[in-house]
Amino acid sequence: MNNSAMHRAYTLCAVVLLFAILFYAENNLDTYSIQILNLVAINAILAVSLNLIYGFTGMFSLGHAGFMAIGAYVCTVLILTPEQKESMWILEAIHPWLANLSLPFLLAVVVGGIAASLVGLIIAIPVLRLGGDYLGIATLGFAEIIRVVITNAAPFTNGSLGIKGIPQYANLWCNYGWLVVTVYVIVRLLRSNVGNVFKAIRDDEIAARTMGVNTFYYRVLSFCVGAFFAGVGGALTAALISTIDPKMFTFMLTFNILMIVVAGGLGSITGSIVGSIIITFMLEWLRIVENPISLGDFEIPGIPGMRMVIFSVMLMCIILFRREGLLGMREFSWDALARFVKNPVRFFSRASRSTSGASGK
Amino acid sequence: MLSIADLHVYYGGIHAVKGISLDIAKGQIVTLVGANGAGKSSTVRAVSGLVKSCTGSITYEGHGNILGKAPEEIVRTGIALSPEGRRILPHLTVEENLQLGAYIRNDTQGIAKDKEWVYSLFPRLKERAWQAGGTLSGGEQQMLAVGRALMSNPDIVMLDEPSLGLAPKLVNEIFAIIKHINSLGKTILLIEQNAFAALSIAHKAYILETGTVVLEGTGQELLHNPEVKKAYLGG
Amino acid sequence: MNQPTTSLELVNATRRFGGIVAVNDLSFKVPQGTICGLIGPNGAGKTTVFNLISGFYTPTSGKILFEGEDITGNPPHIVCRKGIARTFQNIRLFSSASSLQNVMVGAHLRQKNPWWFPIVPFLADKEEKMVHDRAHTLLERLGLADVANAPAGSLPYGAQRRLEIARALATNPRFLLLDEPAAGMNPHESSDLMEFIKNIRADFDLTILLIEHDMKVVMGICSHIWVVEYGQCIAEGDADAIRNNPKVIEAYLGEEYLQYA
Amino acid sequence: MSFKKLLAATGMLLCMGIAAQAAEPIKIGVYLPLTGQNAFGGQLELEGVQLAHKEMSQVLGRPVELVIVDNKSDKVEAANAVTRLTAKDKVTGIIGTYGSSLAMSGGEVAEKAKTPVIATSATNPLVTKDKKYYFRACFIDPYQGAGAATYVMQNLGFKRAAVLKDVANDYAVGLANFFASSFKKQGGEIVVNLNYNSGDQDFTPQLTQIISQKPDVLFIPAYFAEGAIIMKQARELGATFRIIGGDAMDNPETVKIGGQAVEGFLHTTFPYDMSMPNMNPAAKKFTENWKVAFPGKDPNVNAALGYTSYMMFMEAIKKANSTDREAVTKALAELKDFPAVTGTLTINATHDAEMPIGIIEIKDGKRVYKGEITPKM
Amino acid sequence: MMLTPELFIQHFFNALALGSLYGLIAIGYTMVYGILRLINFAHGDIFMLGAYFVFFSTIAFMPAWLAALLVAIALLIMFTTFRDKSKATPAWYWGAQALLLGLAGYYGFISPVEFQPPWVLAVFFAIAVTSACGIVVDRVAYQPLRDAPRISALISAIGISFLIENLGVVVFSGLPRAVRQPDMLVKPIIANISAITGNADSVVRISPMALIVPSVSLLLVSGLLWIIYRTKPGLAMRSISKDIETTRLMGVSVNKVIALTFALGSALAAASGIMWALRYPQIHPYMGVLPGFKAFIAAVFGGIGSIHGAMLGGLILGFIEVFITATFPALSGYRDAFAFVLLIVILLWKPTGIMGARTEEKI
Repeated sequence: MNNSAMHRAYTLCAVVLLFAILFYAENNLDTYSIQILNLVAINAILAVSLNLIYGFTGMFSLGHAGFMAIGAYVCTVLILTPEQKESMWILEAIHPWLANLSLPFLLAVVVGGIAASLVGLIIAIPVLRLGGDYLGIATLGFAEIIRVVITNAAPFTNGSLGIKGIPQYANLWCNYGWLVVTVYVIVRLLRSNVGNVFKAIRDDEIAARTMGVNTFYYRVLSFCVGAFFAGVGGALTAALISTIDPKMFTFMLTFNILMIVVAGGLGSITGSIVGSIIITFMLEWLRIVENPISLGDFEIPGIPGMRMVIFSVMLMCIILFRREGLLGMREFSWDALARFVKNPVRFFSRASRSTSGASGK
Repeated sequence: MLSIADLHVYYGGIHAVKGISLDIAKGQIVTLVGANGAGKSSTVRAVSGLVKSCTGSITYEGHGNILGKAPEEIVRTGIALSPEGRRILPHLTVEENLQLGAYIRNDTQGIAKDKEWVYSLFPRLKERAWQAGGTLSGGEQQMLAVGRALMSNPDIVMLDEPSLGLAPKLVNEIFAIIKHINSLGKTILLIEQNAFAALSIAHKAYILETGTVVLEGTGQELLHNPEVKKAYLGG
Repeated sequence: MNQPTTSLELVNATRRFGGIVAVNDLSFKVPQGTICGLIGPNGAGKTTVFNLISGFYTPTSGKILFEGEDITGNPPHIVCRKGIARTFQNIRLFSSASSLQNVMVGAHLRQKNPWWFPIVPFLADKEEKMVHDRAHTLLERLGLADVANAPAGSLPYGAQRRLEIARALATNPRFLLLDEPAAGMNPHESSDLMEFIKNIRADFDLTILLIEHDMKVVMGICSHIWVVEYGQCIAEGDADAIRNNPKVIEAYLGEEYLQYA
Repeated sequence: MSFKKLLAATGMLLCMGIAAQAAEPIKIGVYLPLTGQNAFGGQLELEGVQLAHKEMSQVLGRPVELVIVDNKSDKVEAANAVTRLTAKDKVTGIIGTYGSSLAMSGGEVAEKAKTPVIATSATNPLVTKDKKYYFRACFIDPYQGAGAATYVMQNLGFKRAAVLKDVANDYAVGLANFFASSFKKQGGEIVVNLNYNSGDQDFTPQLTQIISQKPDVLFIPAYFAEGAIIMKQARELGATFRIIGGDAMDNPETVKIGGQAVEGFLHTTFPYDMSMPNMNPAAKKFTENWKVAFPGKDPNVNAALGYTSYMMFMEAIKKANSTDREAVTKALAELKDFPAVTGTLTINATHDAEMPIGIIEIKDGKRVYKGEITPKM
Repeated sequence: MMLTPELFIQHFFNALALGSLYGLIAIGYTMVYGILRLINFAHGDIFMLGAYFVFFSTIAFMPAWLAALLVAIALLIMFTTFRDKSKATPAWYWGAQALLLGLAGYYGFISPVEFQPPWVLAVFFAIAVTSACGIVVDRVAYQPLRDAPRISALISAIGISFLIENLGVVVFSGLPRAVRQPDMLVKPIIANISAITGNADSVVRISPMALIVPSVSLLLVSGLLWIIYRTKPGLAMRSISKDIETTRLMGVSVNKVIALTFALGSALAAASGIMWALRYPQIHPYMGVLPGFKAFIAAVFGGIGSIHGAMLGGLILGFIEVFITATFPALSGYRDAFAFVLLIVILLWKPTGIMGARTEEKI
């Protein structure tokens, strides 16, 4: 117990350190770096929430973009001023119910998350009876239905014109604050016996049922918690880039998040965070290939579009050479860090054989 | 003809076969007997190339050490396996299952001849030639599995639990046919839980327990061994 | 409780899959506090019986009574809640979780906290600790304390079997179904297992029904044995009665045995 | 190679480096969809920008450097791209982008970074709305929609129009809407207004429906490739009505894809086409340079807009005589009667380029510039 | 809205054509899924490649030597993949190789004329090269991951799909291109159906492609079914889809059969890509995304793993899309949503699709 108290203290210190770094970043880095840092946080929120659903509970869900869309739209409609709404809905007037609704940003994000989670519940009850790939396809279908409905429901969403001029509340503090909340909630859940139940359902649903676990209830629970944070992530995205439209939330977005989750390591929260850092940075860093690179006299002309080519090759390399993802199912823990500091070589040779981490208290 | 030396098989963390050595002479019926999980199936799976992590050596006359070869290569050397649980392809017809058994062969006439031969061994299969494998009864499926293994015209036939789940009458039938096949010159490696039936037709037998050979001898020797009787009746 | 009461009862249970009758009009009564055995050749329908009892299959016809209560058609997790736990023929552990976590999942059933308690600091700690300790105690009782934090999938075979039993015990059952607990064990291990099963029966006040191929085990610990073939009960009685029943010998050991025996 | 020669070479390189340092380049950022669903638009416009850059690679005695950034047809990427250009590359101004929704997300960033941007062909009115730093080299959808409606009404005398639009495309929805409202205001009737979704290639059910309503004219605010296919399928189904489209239909490829079916097709566009009579000098120069740079490829209006945007920046930098972003912004806002490829161009109060609307008709497989109209708003 | 007989007939043929195209693509998904349990996301892009290759070979956009080289490489890949290594190389193999080299040489260096083959040759060219691409995709992205977790292969599939699309943008440019249509395919067939309606001027106009597409599809699918149900490799394919281990025990080299599956699936995708390009004569590097996605949905509700099911699913999807839009024009914006609603309803009703086999997990 003493050990665990110390670990808690460490974790607290790490969070304080994180915010100290943010404070430094906010005052010293340019907006570009801050933008990327913000995206890392949002991607991490999305990846961690998808990992809860897929990596820890074993439900192949491809509905994340749909939940994000709901979170983003609900939050946006709640934080826009009535004047903005009136001037923005140029095709069809905004529905009178929504015209005067207004909530503070933080509350709006939470409501966005709750809305996503409610939709998640409505979807979960019929489709969670399906298993494996069929579940993935059905959730993908639902996400697309959500998108089509948003496109066509102009009085509520302004249709394909989207919404712009959303106040940019999602600064570093907000995004990383939510990331900490997301990780805290999900890690607390996973470390408790509820988490053990989730993992049990993933490993062997039949055995879990035999152990008296109402697997349907827990699957729905995991799905809705994941959907909640996906909604939050969507709301933050909206408030970060200040404009949304239905085309942002296609299945490609879900694939991007899935890519982060799998590349980081399915079933590893640390992996999801590392994955979102690496993939977000890699995408931006690769922009160099699109501009001419001069090596002395010799100049390689920049090829437009080359960035995505190299990105896909790198993604495939990660999967082909580290098929379990960068971290596998390993998780960060202070003990693991201590082992790593003492002997890095041995750490990796040992860690690759066994999974360490979330082991009770 | 086939000799296995110090074979170890691992599944994940489980050490299923712990250093088994066997010798199979040409034209014999050799049987491996033992309880569930004794390592019988793992042994023949290793011979067939179906298990990845195994050590030791499997020397096959004329082919050297065949350990580590892919299953499709092993069949071509003349070793066929009728796997545990029959593994009939349920959506293919009996005819097609047999055709598949002859996949490595290109001699249309030879295949046709062997098919007739298999049908003559198991007349009931002929009646059901155009029925899907999955609709056959357990016994018929077992016959089909044995017949399919024969279709590749192998020198060594390995039969993994051919009596599994069959009515006693059928068990007798199957064992009679195994004896008959052997009399036609095929070497047979037979795996059985039904110890007494197996021992009674075997030239040579090995008794396995938790991955090691605990007894070996001719079939008749073991049949009258009190240890065996005790082990199988819990006396 | 002096009179032996019936713990579990199958009444004319039948289960068909398509045209195949896996369990055919099977009836038996397991008396409270005993260890009973179900034997028969592979494919005779023994595991189907277990699946019927534990709620994975609903009987096509017939009834299943547990302590007098009709549990026919209840889903598995409800059956487990009523006090019936089981193990599986081919071990089904949560292989990536640690042994401790495996047992904790079993103990989850008796937890009362709502799911969101763990999120709030300290709120769930008491119950979590209780579950944790209970799981640990069980692991200790079953001699698995030193592998508590190892992933279940990496344990040796015997330990996995025991862990599966530990997990089943964590649900606090009154009735335990063991599907081939001695499979893959050598004679030494299986004689240990016999002691072990007897002990847990006494310690946890259980009724146990087991499927087993190892005759030594079955004959050694079962007070009552049913022999199943083609989904039907062909013989029943104590070890001696079964051992000398010609029908059993024919079905189970093969006709040839008669010639040589 | 002797040591001396090597030394000399190194020295020369160093000198060159110093010389280059002396005249530090002026950076102009370009953010366009070079990959993703709108890649075609981005690539067309990029060619125009690059052509202009080749033509005028120096201003105020300093070289101009283009920093090209792909926005992947994705809003988040567009925001990233503009952030990068403003914060990391510290560009003087930005050109971009094709696609109004992308421009809206980039615009928000540019506004904060106080960096002037010229949209190439983002025609949604919301793009420059309430923006100090966003300009455009094109006109806006309400204006174009009204233009198309006016032309249909007054020049062609049609009273019954049908609309077929991509409901998932902001450009199409906006333009269709403005066309319809203007058409109705002028006394016309929209007999049927149908939708499809981005990526659809089979329009037969919608077209069959439209044909059965017997309109005089069908308005399709589509991209050129799908527009050409719509026309093809319409003619196959026996449609005899006229078809009219918007600026996104303006591409030489339209005729190639549509073949016979695009005969008689009309579309509104920015007032430039290689077939236009009495071209202004700027347009002539653009056309000639294009033919040299891309032999065998016809110039298109998107490239012309890319070209114009670049030239607008050069003009503004010259006028401001500085690369200060504020000064350039001010100069852009005051840009008046600038001789651009698309005619004499003036930036109005809402930062849109005021210019007449060109009308192009396809006749005998050739594009014919029919003239210009200026609708009353 | 009421459907008149004329409209109904027109819609019917258009739906049939659209549905057959979806069906042909869906077959590729279903074959690969049936064997590898892998959603081959790159399949839509293979379809795109098919359309591009036929475009190149009819427009002579590609230098002749490159075209010839591509065919040579394609055939080489196929020969080496399917060659029986345990036997001596047959003479026909060397003959074919020599012929290829000769052709490549002829087109590349000797022939003064442009490489503008007749349609039949162009189609052959496109199908051969596309099939080879399918095999290469399998080799590069999936074969190394055969025993990896399925999700790794799925991400690899997404990766290779991105790669093909983006390479397409770089190599082909993102600009949509026009495909040359032979005149005979453009002129609609006009039929008078007054005999049915009793109305003298009831006329039906059908595009020739709307007739050609279903017939060619029927032909191709029959050919495929023949391969699968009447030949030895087909037997192996059917067998692999149920039990890889047993199939290997019978001496089947699984990788070869899987390569063949990819080749056949890709050939069908190429065929549908070609017909798609002829019916909707524009191509661009992202053209495969949406049809691929929809075809996949079609494969799922037909029952993934079943070839009949894939074709049926494609047809159902085509009919739904056309007839929903035709009968409820007001809902035309929701056209895509209907496919998904149908998908979910079917999955809830029959969790493995209309013609999918039910699999029960053994406990």
